[in-house]
Amino acid sequence: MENLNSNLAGIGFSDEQRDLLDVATSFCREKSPMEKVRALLDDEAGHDASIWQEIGELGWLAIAIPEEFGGVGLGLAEVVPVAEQMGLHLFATPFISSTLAAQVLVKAGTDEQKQIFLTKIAGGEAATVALIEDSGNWDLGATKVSAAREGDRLALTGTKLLVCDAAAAKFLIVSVILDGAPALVILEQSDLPEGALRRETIVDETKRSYAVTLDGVSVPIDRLLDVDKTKDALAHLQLSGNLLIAAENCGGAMSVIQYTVDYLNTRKQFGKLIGSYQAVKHPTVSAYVNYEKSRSHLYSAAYSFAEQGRGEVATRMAAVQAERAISFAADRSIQFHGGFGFTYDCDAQLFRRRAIFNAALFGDEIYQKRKLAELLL
Amino acid sequence: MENLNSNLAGIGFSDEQRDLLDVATSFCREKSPMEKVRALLDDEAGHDASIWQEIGELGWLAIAIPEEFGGVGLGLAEVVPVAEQMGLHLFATPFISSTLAAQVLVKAGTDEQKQIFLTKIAGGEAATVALIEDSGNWDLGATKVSAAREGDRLALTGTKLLVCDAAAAKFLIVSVILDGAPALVILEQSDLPEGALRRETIVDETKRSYAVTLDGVSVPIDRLLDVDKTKDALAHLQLSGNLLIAAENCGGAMSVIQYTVDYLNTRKQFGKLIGSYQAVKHPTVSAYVNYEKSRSHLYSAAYSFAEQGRGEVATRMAAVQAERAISFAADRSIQFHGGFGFTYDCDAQLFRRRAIFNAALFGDEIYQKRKLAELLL
Amino acid sequence: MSEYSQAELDEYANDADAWFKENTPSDPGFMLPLTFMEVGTDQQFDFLRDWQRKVYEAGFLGAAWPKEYGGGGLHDDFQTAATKAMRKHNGPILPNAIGLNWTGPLLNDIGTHDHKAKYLKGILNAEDIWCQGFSEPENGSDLGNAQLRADRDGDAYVLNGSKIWTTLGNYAKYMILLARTDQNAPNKYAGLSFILTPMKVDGVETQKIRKLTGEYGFTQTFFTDARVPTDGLMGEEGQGWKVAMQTLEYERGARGGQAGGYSMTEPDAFEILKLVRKAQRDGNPVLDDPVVRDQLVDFLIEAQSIDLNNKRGRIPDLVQDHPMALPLMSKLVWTEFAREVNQFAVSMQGSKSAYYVGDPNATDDGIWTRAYLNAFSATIGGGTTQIQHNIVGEHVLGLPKSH
Amino acid sequence: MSEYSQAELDEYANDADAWFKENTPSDPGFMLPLTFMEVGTDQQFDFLRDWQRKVYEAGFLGAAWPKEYGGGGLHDDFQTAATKAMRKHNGPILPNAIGLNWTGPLLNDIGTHDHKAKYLKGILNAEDIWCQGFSEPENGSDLGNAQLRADRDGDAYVLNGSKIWTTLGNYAKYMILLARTDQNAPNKYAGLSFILTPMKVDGVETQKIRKLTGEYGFTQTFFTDARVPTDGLMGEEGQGWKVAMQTLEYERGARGGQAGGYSMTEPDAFEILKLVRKAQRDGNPVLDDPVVRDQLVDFLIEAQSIDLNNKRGRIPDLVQDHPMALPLMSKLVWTEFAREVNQFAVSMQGSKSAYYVGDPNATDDGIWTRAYLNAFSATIGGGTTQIQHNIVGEHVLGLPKSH
Repeated sequence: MENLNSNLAGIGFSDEQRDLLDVATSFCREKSPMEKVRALLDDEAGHDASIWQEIGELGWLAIAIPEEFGGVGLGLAEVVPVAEQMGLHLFATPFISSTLAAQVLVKAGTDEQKQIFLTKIAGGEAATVALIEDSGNWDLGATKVSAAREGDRLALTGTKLLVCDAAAAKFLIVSVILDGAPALVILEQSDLPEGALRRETIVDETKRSYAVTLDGVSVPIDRLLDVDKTKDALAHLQLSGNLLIAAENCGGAMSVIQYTVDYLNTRKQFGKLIGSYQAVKHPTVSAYVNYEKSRSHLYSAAYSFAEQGRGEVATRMAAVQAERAISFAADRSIQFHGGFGFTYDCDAQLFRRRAIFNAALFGDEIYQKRKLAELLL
Repeated sequence: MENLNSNLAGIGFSDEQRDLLDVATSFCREKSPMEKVRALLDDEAGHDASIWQEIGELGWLAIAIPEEFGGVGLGLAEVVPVAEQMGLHLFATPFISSTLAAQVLVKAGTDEQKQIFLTKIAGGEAATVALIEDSGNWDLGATKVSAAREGDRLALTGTKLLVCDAAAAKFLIVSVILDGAPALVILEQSDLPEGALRRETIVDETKRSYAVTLDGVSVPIDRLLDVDKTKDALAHLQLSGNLLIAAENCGGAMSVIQYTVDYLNTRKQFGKLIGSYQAVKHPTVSAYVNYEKSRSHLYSAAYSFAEQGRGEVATRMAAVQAERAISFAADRSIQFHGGFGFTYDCDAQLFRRRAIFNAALFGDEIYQKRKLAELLL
Repeated sequence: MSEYSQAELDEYANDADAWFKENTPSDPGFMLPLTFMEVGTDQQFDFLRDWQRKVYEAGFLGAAWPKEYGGGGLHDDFQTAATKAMRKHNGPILPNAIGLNWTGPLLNDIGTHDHKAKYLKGILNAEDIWCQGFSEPENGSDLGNAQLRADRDGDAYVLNGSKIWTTLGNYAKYMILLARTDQNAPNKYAGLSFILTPMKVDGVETQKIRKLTGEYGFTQTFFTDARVPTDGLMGEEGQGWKVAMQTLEYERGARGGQAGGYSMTEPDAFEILKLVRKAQRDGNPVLDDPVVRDQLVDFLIEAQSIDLNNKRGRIPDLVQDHPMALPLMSKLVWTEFAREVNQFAVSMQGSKSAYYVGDPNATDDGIWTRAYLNAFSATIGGGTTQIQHNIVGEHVLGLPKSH
Repeated sequence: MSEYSQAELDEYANDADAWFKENTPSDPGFMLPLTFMEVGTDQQFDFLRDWQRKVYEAGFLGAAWPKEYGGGGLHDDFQTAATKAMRKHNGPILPNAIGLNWTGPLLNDIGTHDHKAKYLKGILNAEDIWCQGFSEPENGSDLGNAQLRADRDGDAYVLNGSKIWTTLGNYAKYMILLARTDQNAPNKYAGLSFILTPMKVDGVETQKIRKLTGEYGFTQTFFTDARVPTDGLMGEEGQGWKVAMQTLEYERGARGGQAGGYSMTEPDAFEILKLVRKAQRDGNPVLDDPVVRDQLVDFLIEAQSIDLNNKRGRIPDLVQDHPMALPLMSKLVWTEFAREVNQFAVSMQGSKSAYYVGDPNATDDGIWTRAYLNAFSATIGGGTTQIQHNIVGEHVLGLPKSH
């Protein structure tokens, strides 16, 4: 019992979080209106390079990077409001990918790597992490992509899947097996031969992900992250990914609920606004209640993220609740839009697809709950 | 896949089932009006002895007993409509207990035992089965109550719980461990010393169950059922119990739904019949849809009961669906009756309590689903 | 319908079984739609139209429709046997759903000799594709409020307005149309008429609608001073609502008379099991996870519910208390099941659920995600799930109307 | 409320902690109710009344109410600290819930000096038990339709009619009463007045109502020409609806000012875990079953949701978009959670779930089944779950009214 008690987190909100929430709220609303989101669906890059540059200039990529490497020196707690507002507007950028790459470097980069690569991200360059493989294993250490020592170089073999923003990234951090143990290696875009990236057809058309073939890729040994810190870095990455995905999903849930409410307040059937029918109103309220719970979990996870034990419990709970919130809200939104909901033009589908895609990246609800059972019971 | 296909049952309905459904429908309606049910709640016996005699005279106890022992020679499929109608009217009698005792004898009784005891049940005498123990194990072979050979007698030790209708039963069939293996023993009421029966306080006030202390009880060896057939008899008993409980629950679900609908069609709030509010109407429809599914499963289970494999799958599915149907319907009925639903006078609670009690006897939904997973996946 | 001997029926059933075994096409090399609402390309349409004609010409479609109009003139039980054989051999769907399941039965029940002679055979052999024009952009659920005008001018109606969610609208030769013939009727229902309307006339244009799956399959139909003959009127002028309601009863299975076969493949526990048996999540076989097994059992129970409800519906003694209950709840139950089971199938793929139709790494070519998204066509179209609840509540349980 | 230093607060909090540690009664030898709605026997009532008086006299109840009327005159944070200590040491509930949580805050906000002087202290020390008279037999949810008549006669109202679901009605000295003072008002709301009504006068009778648990806890109250003083009027005559709505906001936590402590123990994930850790089902420890573990995680997440919602509600920057959302949904969320988690607890007992309160073999004396059945008092009383959905839908999301 004591064990459970000490594993359950509280909640708090820093001044820095508040400031970032304020600025992200208006910036994302302004830069990612739905017409823009729609226009980018068919765009090969999937994001607007000039806006991405603005984001770099705003310093958002630097938030959770230590000051000595050009960062602001805050933590992921302060990144959460930004990711939440981006999710709310389906704002397509390599922001989460780059932030995750930075987190890996913070945890396991050598001083020299930090100096070079963290500074790049802090300065606004995109990066990403390459983790998932054909096995679908969400345990980030269970990789089959391998690295072999060849003199002072590492030769890689295998394929990574679902590498978000790989084309936009200046460098990728790849999980591999080296000497029988998990390791992390930095690849620069120039290390990849032509054709190594294949854009994948994914359910979330607002995002871009790639299969990355690593056969024949070779990098200098100094691209290897500190092997003694790899395990911790991968654990941190699992939670960081879940936290930021939860933030995106939580924002998305609110957005699709508001979109639904707007329709329910304008569309009439049988002479009455459809929002007046309890069969439509009450499930919409349930969706909203889910969202509010999800937001409480999200900011609790942000608040406790760095704490041993509590942080993991809070983050996995936040991931579960946010996935549920956006999935249910978007599913009901499609339904309650009636015939229009069944069209490509109704935005509800964008959120439903987002939820499916996001669940694939760092473990879905079923996975998180199994982890929680291990932690709590 | 073939395996699954061959395990899924069909449905059919015999003329005998139809005739029994007809007569049971009117008899149960007439003999067990709600005032009678309410009056029996505080009655020590819990059922009306004269009506029980009528049931014996109707031959319902004889339905599934072979003709050579005074029975009709049909099967449990034909008992199902009777149990369903009894459930519909919360008709309190030792009918199910007696039928289950008869089934055990049919499966594992010696010729002599059948001649004596089956004939008694066919003639209208009540009997029961004593199975459950403090461990709560629903595997009927996992008993800790033991029998030891003492010359030409068996000496019993231990306590059985939740023995339904034990006070009304002329004899009880008790599962025990004998020589390290499960066995079944017939106890006559006169074998039990004073104080061996303790009436239990159970959640379903329409029913009567007893703790039966067996320490010091001794019976002649000829009360032992055929040990070679015990395993099959216990398996048959598990399914028979589930089938008849499913029938009771299915009837109960329909009853509590109709009771709810009647209220929704008379009670007004805010100037409108409360049944016109979708927040009340739609869940009531869901409850009703559950019930209809449950009835399909029930009569499929009745139809396929005797078939290896299919029979077990169909019965366990019927048990799951019926438990869900009555539980959900009664839970929502309490809620939708508003303040009145919270009173002892509202009948919804009787059905909700019934569902809880019934789930305890032969394994609840969670248990049945685990068994189904083993059978189907 | 004629008398028959069991031997005759058995022989027919055997023939059907043999024919479908022999003639059911194998994988055409492109993805076939699971329902007639998902026909998105000409390739798919042509393939299915050929298939329907073949089934008809072999004598296994419309077997119970009148012989003089192109049917088989047999007892219903023959068609039931043929459909069973089609299902057993996993035949592709029949595309002319509105004709086979709605228009045909309606014509047989209340059409004139001329109607039947003109339309029935073309429905069966898929020569004449039919579509349905009930919903309008502003009145998706509230069909009684249809505003498309049909103004009588001599022996023609002049049509102006628009219909939406027209399945196969771009392929259809005819539409069953609910139109407003009287602007001044005492109530909204009394002004409606039900008209068999040719689509290939001046002033009728269709525009494809893109579905949430990214594919096509529905159209919006625009009518601009389109002239159609008045002999397409079904029932009297002003009785369109009644006729439309009768039509919906065919759709909901509450009335019989359909030509046979099927135009949708029902959600299938077997298919899900196939997926789950091979699926890996998080590096492990899905079936190793007790929580997943438990959910799967729920779906198998529900799949059995649907199958057993259908079968019980044919045993009058077991539906005496509420004879219309099972047919009226059928659509509600299976459409929601389809949505839920496909959603479950998506989640069973673990990280692979990120992929969509077209990616080489997508499980089963991405059909599960597509099927989940497509499932909304059925929970929304033909009366939303919410409206189905009203129907069961009011028409079966006798609860008061909600509006 | 006065200024204070952190040191003062810390000292008070330490005192409270020490006091509750020392004075929280141990097992009284009979079952204590979990909520003030479940007080079923005199023994329970007397015990809880004593307890409340003790807490008050120690200075840990009403700490933030005005000193001149019996309160502590301290900042709210002091009472919060005291309540926290009470919770930490699992103190029994405080029985005078209507007084402490509804009437008291209302009097402090809009009562006259005379009202406060007369009533507040008796609320705090449990000398004067309060009950609430809003619902009527024919108007359970539709409070605005209250029909109990209050006819003015000199300086008295003459009361005729009946109120129902009166918690502690048989112990109460006063009732907050919603009555109809004007039969001819332009609308149903305008005819209502809110009256502080003595219960121990001629013409007021209470009758116990038996709950679905088999126990008692509510009464119906009958008024027959009962004369009560007009100085009990709160607000103006005809403004009763507004005052009643304000009162409900205290109940829903949407307004502050409550005296402190608690009158219900909230559903508690810890308690469920205790049960589950020791429970056996089907001969095996419940916690060995992965399906049960999965469900349990759901409940723990939900319990955390409730706790975190409460905490987030106190961080203004995190509720800017919908400031009233969390308080308005709170009742909905925790009451449904209580019902579900107790239902789960029942099923966790396996065959033991057959037993009820009073059987020696009942798990934890049968409190889980009783708690499940009692949970309906909260999903029904104080505005049903269905009405709570309307409230959140209309007042937070701005959806149109349903009726």
